Amino acid sequence: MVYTLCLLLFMIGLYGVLTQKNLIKIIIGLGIMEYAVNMLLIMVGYRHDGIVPILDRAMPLDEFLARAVDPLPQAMVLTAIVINVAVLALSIAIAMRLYQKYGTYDITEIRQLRG
Amino acid sequence: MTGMTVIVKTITRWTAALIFLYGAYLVLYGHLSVGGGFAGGIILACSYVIMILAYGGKETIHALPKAVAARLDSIGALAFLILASLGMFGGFFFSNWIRDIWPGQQFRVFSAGIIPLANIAIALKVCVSLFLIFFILASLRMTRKGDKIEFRSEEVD
Amino acid sequence: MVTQLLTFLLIFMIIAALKALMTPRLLSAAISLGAVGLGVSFVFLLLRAPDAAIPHIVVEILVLLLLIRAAIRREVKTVSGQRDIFGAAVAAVLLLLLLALIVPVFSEDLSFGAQPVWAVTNPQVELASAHYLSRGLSETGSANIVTAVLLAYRGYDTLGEATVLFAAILGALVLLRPRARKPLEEK
Amino acid sequence: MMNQMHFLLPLAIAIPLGMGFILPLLGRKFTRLADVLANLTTASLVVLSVLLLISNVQLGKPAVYWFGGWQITASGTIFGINLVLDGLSALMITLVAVVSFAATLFSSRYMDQYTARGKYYGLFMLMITGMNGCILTGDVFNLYVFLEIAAVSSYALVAFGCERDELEAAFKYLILGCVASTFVLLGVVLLYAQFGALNMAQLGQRIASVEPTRGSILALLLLLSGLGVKAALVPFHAWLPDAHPSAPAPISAMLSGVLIKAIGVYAIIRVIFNVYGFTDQLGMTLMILGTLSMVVGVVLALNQWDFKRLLAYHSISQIGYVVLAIGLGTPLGILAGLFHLANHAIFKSLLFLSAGAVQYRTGTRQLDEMGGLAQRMPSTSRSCLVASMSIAGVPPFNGFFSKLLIIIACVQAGRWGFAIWAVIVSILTMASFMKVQKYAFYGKLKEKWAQIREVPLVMRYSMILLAVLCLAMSLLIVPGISAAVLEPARDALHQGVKGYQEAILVLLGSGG
Repeated sequence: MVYTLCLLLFMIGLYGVLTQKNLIKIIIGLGIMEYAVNMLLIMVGYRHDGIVPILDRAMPLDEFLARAVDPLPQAMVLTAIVINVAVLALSIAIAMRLYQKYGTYDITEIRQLRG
Repeated sequence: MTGMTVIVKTITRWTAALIFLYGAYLVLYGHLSVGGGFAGGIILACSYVIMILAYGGKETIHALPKAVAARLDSIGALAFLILASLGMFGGFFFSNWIRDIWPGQQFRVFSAGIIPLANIAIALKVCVSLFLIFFILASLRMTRKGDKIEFRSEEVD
Repeated sequence: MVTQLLTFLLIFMIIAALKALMTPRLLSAAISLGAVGLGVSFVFLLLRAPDAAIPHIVVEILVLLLLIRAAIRREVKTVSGQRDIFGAAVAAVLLLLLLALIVPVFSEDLSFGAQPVWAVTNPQVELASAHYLSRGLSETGSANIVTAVLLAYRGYDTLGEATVLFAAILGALVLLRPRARKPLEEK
Repeated sequence: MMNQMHFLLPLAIAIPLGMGFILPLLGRKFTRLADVLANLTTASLVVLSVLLLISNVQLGKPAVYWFGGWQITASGTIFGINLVLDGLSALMITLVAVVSFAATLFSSRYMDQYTARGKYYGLFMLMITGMNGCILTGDVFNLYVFLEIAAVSSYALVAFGCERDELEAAFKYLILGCVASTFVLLGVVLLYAQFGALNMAQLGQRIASVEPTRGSILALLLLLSGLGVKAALVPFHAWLPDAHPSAPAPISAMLSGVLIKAIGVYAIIRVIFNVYGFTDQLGMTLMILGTLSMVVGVVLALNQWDFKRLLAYHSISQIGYVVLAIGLGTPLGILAGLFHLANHAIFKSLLFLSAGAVQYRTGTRQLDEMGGLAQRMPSTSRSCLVASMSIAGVPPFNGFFSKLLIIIACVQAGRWGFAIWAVIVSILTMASFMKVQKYAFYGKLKEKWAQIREVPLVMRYSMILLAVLCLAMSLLIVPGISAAVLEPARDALHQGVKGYQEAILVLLGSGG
């Protein structure tokens, strides 16, 4: 169920990227897609009744091993988050430059390349 | 961008300092508790961002000029790369050679060899990067003159 | 309990995402994206990933600020022009088909909150994540296993990711330079 | 000595990465210094990659490097990231290094018309880093990360001139590229969720140990569609004809010459041959995609009058050849495909550089506005002629041999239909390039071009270097030379999953 909803969110983002006509809205759609994938990654790493994968002195190692959630997806998500923010920033920069050139964010008016 | 009122500025000065401290804590204790270079670095960037929001770009740029920030950005990234390359002393890139020499005690700050150092490098890099992203995108001026849109950032290099 | 909360959060996020795409006003679209991002942070916290939740919420705020300040404060406030209803419908149908294709794989083959499928059938093999958990502290000295993975075991990934950020900044600096071309000087 | 060479492996990433961080620091005053440093970097990469190529031949087996020394454990768990150098990756990094050397050489004068030289070279170096990282890595998540490095820097480089069409092309490229990357990441997540591993060899082992499940097939489809966008195979090619012509010429050369191969085709064949294992259905899929790209690309190229856009469509078409040949799955097919891939890297980058040289002097990309340029720009014209004959498949240039091999491989495998398509496309390609030569370089010199001069010396050198390579690479067909360069690359793929796993999972118990 949770996976289904998460994938639905992914598809909503993709739908936005495919159908929106406004640069900012396309970027927003892209953001939604990326959020959905990040969440999926964390969900994959979750274990029932899990605890945070940070050791402290009070916790015996056996219990920690049995209960801690998977740390690898969390590290991957951190990487993915930074990549996403980088890409979003770059896309906003391009969108702003386009706005400066065309005076609009509407993609139907930004059409020079054809063929 | 001009600044906001005096009240906002005063409160911002205090909160920015607190946020900065919290970010620094996250960086330094990243290997022992929640946090780490990224979380800390981003929060450090946040303290600059609220300063931009409250004081306006002109004043913040005195605190950290764009050219200096761009340089720090390179230096932070380079520091991490050099740290990784120094691992060659331990035989491999990214090998934790400091820890081989000086293992330290578990659950103490000085216990993880290059990890705290790498955290600091990453934090510097991430902080400056996000500050720069925010600064160059938010401080951009676009003014419409007839059909043409003028376009300039506050500092030209 | 976690599952119910998660479902609730996800439905909230789906509504926010739909709102972000449907609303004609750019400002409310950006704020709706912020709501989705907030939901993501809560999900991270709920699923025991505070290390991801803290950066995510801060990054989310920054992106929201960027979208609002850098993009919305222009003359364009709303989306103009008519929508291409036919194209949108086709896209929606195609995506729903794709969803119908993917969903069974995820919801039937993977079970939420369990080990990877392969590990259940091959319990004798130690997975990489089990190795991190059991030996992370002794091998790297970092009690925070996520940090250990990020900076020791997979430090190379982290270097790569810092590089992506660097490339994006460099790209933004390059794109927003006031003058891109200059006349050629003959020598 | 030679079998210790794989300790140099991380340098292929560290050198351009370090320079990528340093070069943006150089401001306006140090433009020439930036040129020199960038050229030195790429030259050192050429040396390094040739060393690695030689060491790979001498070692005779893949070399593996584990970051941080986190090697495979006794129980067989892989928890670190590794770099793998086998015949194929050695060939690819050599190609990247050679083409980027030519491109930096060309840039050192061509980029005079743009500002921000240091940042340009910085992005350039980061793009090389991303490609080398993709080529050498043995880990799927790491592949995604380096894919993004290469992609993000190429988005910025496409928009480098900040003109209207460049920005538009870059935005389109960015959006499609990001969607593609997200698909790749989704595929990686799905693989991890099922198999709990990220290392390619380990994944391959675990995928083979169970019956093909829906999950693993879906993950493959996601990876293929994501990487297919990067490789601009036909249903996913929409961004390429805009993005490649819009970039500055040296960047177009890099994008068409190596980027779509390093992060697209190479990643696809790595996943198919070394992780999943080649099957007939997969081969058929590749062949159909390849033929489609081949035909659609060349047909769209026929009525183009924009020089660079025409070249971009031909890139799609030539990539189709590569994918078709590799999809055959026979030893000869794979060999021919890789040979063509290498050749295409050289002649397509040369073509883009010469288009750039023409644009540098005349300021136009429209073929019908040119004419008779051979009289005024003899070196450019001659190198362009060499490249045109290579791509059109005229003997004795390299393109002829690889196309011939592809057609022979098709016939040998009994795929007559595909062979016929390959021949037809080859004829159409030749027609298209005869048009280019006729309108751009031969015919009557137009009045307005009477005063133009040949491009500066370094730009000429870089084109001549590639033109010589166009001829020299024909030698790769000679058995002895082929055994040193192409056959190890072929074997890396043809030995499939088994060979790859043996190199990483078994040998590495002992050292490395």
